[in-house]
Amino acid sequence: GGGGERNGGSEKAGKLTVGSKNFTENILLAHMMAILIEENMDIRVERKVNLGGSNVAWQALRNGDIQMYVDYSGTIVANYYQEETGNAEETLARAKELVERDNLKFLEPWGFNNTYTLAVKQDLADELGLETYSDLAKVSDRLVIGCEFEFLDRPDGLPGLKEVYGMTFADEKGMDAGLRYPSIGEGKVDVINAYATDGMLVVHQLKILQDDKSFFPPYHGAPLVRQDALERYPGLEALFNRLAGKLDDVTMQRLNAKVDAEGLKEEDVAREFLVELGLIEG
Amino acid sequence: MNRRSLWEQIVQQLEMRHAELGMAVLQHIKLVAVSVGIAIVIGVTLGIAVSRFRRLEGPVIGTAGMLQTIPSLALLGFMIPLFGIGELPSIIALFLYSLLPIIRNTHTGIVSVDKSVIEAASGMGMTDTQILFRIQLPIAFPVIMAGVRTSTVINVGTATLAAFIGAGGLGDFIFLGISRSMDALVLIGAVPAALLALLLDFVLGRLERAVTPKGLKI
Amino acid sequence: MNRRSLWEQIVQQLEMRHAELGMAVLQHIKLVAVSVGIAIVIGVTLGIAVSRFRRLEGPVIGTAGMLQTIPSLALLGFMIPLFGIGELPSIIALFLYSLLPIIRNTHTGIVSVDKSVIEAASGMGMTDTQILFRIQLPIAFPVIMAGVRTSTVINVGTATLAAFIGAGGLGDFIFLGISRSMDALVLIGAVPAALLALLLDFVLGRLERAVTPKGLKI
Amino acid sequence: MVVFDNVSKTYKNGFRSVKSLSFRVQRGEFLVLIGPSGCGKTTTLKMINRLIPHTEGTITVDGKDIAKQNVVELRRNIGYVIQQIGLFPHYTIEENIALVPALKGWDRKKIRQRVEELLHLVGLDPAVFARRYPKELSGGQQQRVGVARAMAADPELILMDEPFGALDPITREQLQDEFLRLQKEFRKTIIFVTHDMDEAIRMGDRIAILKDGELLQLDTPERLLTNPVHGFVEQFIGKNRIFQNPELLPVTEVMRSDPATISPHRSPERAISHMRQRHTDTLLCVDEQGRLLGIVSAYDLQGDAARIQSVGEIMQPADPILPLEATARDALVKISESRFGLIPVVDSQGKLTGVVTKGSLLTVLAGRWKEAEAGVGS
Amino acid sequence: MVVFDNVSKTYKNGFRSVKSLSFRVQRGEFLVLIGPSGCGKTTTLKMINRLIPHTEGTITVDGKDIAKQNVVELRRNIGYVIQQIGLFPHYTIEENIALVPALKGWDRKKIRQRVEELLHLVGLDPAVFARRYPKELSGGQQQRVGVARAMAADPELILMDEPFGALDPITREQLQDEFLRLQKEFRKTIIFVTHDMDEAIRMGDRIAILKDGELLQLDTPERLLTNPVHGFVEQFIGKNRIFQNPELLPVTEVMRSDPATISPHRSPERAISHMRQRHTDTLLCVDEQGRLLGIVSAYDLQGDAARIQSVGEIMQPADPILPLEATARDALVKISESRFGLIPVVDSQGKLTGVVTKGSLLTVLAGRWKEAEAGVGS
Ligand SMILES: Nc1ncnc2c1ncn2[C@@H]1O[C@H](COP(=O)(O)OP(=O)(O)OP(=O)(O)O)[C@@H](O)[C@H]1O
Ligand SMILES: Nc1ncnc2c1ncn2[C@@H]1O[C@H](COP(=O)(O)OP(=O)(O)OP(=O)(O)O)[C@@H](O)[C@H]1O
Ligand SMILES: [Mg+2]
Ligand SMILES: [Mg+2]
Repeated sequence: GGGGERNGGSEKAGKLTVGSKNFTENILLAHMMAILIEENMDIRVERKVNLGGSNVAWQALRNGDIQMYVDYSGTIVANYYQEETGNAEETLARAKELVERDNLKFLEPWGFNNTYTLAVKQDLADELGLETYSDLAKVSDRLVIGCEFEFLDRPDGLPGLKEVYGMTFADEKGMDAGLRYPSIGEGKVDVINAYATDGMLVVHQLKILQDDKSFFPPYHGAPLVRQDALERYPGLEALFNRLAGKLDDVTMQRLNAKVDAEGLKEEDVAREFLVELGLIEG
Repeated sequence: MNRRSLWEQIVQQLEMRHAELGMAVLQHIKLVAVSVGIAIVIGVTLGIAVSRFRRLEGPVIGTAGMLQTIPSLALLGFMIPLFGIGELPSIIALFLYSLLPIIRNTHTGIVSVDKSVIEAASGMGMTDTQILFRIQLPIAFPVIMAGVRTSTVINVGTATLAAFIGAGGLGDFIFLGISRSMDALVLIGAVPAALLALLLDFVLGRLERAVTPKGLKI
Repeated sequence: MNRRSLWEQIVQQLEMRHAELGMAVLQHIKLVAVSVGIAIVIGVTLGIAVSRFRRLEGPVIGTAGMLQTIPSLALLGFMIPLFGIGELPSIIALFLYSLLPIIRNTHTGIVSVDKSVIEAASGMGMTDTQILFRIQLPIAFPVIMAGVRTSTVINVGTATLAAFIGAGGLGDFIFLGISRSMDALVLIGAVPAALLALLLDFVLGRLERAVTPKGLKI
Repeated sequence: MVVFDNVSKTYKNGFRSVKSLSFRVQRGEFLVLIGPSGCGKTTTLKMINRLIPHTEGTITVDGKDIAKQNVVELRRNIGYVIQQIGLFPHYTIEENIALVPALKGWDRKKIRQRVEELLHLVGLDPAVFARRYPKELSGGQQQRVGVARAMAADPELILMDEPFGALDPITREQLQDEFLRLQKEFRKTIIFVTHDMDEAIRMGDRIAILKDGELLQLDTPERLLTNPVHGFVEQFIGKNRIFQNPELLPVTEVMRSDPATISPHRSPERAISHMRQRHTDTLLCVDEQGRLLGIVSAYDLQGDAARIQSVGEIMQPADPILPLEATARDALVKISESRFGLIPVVDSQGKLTGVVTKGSLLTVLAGRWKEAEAGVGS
Repeated sequence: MVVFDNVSKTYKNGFRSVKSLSFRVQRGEFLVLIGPSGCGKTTTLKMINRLIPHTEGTITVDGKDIAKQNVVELRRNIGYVIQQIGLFPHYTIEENIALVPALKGWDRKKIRQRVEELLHLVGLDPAVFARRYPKELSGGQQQRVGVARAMAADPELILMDEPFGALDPITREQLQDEFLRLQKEFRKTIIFVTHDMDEAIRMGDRIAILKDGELLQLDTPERLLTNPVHGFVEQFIGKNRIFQNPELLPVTEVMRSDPATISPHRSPERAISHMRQRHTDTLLCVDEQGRLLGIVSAYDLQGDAARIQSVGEIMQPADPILPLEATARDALVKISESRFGLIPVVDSQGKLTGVVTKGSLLTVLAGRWKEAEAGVGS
């Protein structure tokens, strides 16, 4: 980045580190944050993208190894602070409140809700006429579900689903997030848990089923930033808020798919989108 | 963030999950035992082959080494189309990861046997095979066992990765704990794994001592 | 699912990411070199200590073994509060994972040296330290090097995990590839890692041959 | 049984340790290889069982070129005692010896018997040693186990590389005796490396002397001792060897071949003047064919000279006498029994060929001793 | 320098390989340990430098109890030749020898010189062997390097365990000579294990004979040979040892102590009758104090008897003669020079104490030979 002069050097030169978790969307969003800073402020940005999971990013942030990354309201409430989640507004408010304890700030959500969902192969859905979770529950005793470990265990994951919808899968396989898609692709499992904005859904032609009883909590994504960074660089919060509400689920899915399916570089996709929005110059 | 102390959490989790934990330990042992068992057979065989035919050394040890560099997730991923998910691909992956120390130490152990002993043996008309089984392998036994024990212990650690591909074992607890930031869960998985490694190493050590002929002991 | 052939994808990714790839390779080498370097120093020292004071054998080799069982994610996770993220914790973790084969083979190599040679050496009044450095270590050198080479090769594989903790290296490519099911990305990371392992093993083999005294060669 | 034809060995560093060796060992023969340290004895031995490949020439065992034979087959029928002993450290003494018979598929009982038999043969009590490990034995005990092991499967041909080098003379002699007995009894062919000339002389049907990889002489011990073809051979045998081994020296070497003789028909006066002339006080009486009849001494003559006509009347029977094949040792042993201080030597027809006197014996023996003394400085 | 006081060694399996050994080795002394295989020689040697800890008694070196001494210190000043040779396989010959001097901090040039010197001493050409590795040497060559290595740093006390066991007689004798020379010149204390009695006799100031871990006799070679205190010692020495080593037999053992003598003042007639009486043809002339004056022979007498008054007039000077300290070997060598076939033996005052004749020599030598022969069967 070299847009320092554009701001007339009003900011004292410094350094910020942007982190991300290890999935496409989070990496894309990290690049967006980084590019925004680079193009608008006289700050050197270091990218520590692709950290090994929520936990690593979360700890790195609190340590000060990174100053910001994008996290999700539900994750903050349920995972980091292990509290009950509520509806979208409640959860968001609670998340904002909670992170203040750790001298962090959860900024305005950028619009998408990367919530959990369940997906099946399109042809299986056609064959069994699956549209909703309730449809799935009826045939679930014939199906095998593959999901991340945490989904298998969290009360707001599979255990809760089984309770609310009365699902009883023939087998439940916990596995690494990255292996869910090849597993369903090769027909080794029938159902997987997915995120609503996953680009891989497009790649593998999976059908997302409807959460007809609104079981899953909301996962609205927004930058999670250290207070001290915000104080040191006062323009930062406003800069990120320019993206608030600009990224809906479909847009996010489209961007993710550019990386996952077309194999484009995360940074390029991020930059292109920011240009598209007119937030930076092309 | 910890409203309960770590110890309380561990007790709570253990109450909830002790049955699963028992299953996971058994499953872990099974994964390790089967994969190391096969690795010993194949690894020792390859080690022998390599020490017999020196030109095999590069290819065999090189391949075993390259296998080590493939990250487990990648290896497991490549295996899904071939072997699906669950135990089978896990065992195959664990087996592949266990080969190198066994092959290398078998090879080194065999070629380090005192030349005059080999000369005496071949001078009395023992075939290469007889020399191998009756002289070289027994004398190289401590070095080979060093490889096997290293391999087994590493394998207990690697076997946690079976969780990635739905084969269960102690990795389920550990990775769940990691992704949920629950140190209690991580410990519930990691401590038995460490104990298991110690136990297996101890058992192998005993076995080594029992099988090593008295004449070779220090 | 692949609209482009694997080869085309690889070419495309390489075009886009070749600069990063070069950096990643260098970073990977750095991680491996530093961690293995430290592991050789500490591991050989511990191996020596263990062969000198036999009662240390259990604790030292046991601890090194237990370290192996801690899954890298857990180990890295535990390290963040202590060392943060990035190179330092990665190198520490890689170092810890590299110890076992080096310690164990150093120990085995030293105790396998022919008794009459040791007797001659101590009979001529060499101190234990002199015997160690001038007799035992040189003669045990091939066995120790087997451990070092095993360790290095495994380390090249393990070093991919540094990606989890923001230390870069080839793991970045591999894990991105895995989470996106992009074999091209996986290969772009895995192939250089495998080649690196082969290269390091080859270099160490050359070194071993160059340093092994002519009198010990077969 | 073993034939070397122009065999050479050149090591990789260009060093030629064995040079154009040609010799032939008969079935049932005991051949000793001897020579200074580094002369190529071990190399020669190891080329026979192909532990060291020869680089030129051909070696045949039992008529078959060893280079064209299956190497295991070849070695299976050759016992081998390695110079470095090379016991298997992980096997007990018993197991070390039992190994080849077990590989040959002997049944357990037979193996057990054989092991006991061999341990007794090499002077180790099975009750004490059978279950020990090699490191629990002394150097000489280990060496003996090595010998027992080589003989375990009763091979036709045995190669032995300094097999008794670490043994004290008593144990060594016992083993040598046992070995010779066995070899003669079962007609084993043995090629035996030693650096001990006494052992070579004692054991060898023939002895090959090597130096710098070359065969200097291959001959029976007797011919080697009396007829060394080369200065080095002589030196190597040792100048005082004969003195130490009078049984190797033919009596002809210590006798005078011009004994003072007389016909029994001669007068006593004639005899006395003959004695004075010859500076002797005994004369040997012989008939016309030169056959020995008896002995006349000056003392007897002085007493009876007046009373008799011919010396035949007071002639005493010659006893002891020695045949031509006798050795200096026989002469040594018998000379003190002799009343006259001399022993006539006769051929198979009874013809007198010489006489051994104390003087002639001592002259030869002491003469060799003096040579040896002179040789020390050189 | 080295003192054993009631030293025993019991192995873990309960076997007692050395039993209550007590002896004392003087500075500058060459002590040989000898005995049958497995008698405890190596054990005894290794207890001195604490390679094997003794289980009872005390051993002192240079007045200090070795058990209380720093073990490295102790060994640094003791050279040690191990029975198994034990060369360092990863070092060249040169490096093997240079190791201890290097550890002691000698400067490079001195070490280099020392290595060359030692290689020459043990008969290996530095140009050929210095840069070879142990495995490229023959067994005997390796053994010699082991000896050179033990001597490298010029220790006061050297322990040698069968150091020449793999050497041929010529090389061995050269080394023995060099060693004796060095030892006498630099007053080294050497404890030397061998199983070769000839070597023991040749090298040892004193010889200790061990059997089953017990010390049977510790004595000078001469006393051991002439005065074995134990049947086993005698057997071990070998009955025909004396015959093979006439230099070990005092001349008094082969002389007659009642020579026929005569005063030079006596008449020739008296001399002739004395000769007849004593069955001899030579008389030794002695004065009143018994001092030897010369020799009278029957031949001389017979020619001149009429012409002279006393035998003194035709008495010949006695030459050769032997002193009392002479050995049978001297007698053997000189007897053939003697005109009269005899050698008078005189004490330091010139008094005649005996006479060696061919007969007396042969009787003794052949007598021992016959004993040996009788002994073979037993
Ligand atoms: N580790 C051991 N355990 C039990 N007995 C042993 C052990 N080592 C040696 N011995 C026994 O101790 C005795 C003495 O052994 P040592 O090596 O001193 O004999 P040696 O006199 O040197 O014999 P050699 O001339 O054959 O070398 C032998 O009978 C041997 O069997
Ligand atoms: N690998 C080798 N490379 C070069 N030269 C060698 C090698 N092995 C042996 N030699 C040389 O070959 C010669 C013959 O060796 P060999 O072992 O046959 O001697 P040897 O007659 O058995 O002697 P010894 O009585 O000392 O055992 C020696 O001079 C030795 O230095
Ligand atoms: Mg040899
Ligand atoms: Mg010994």
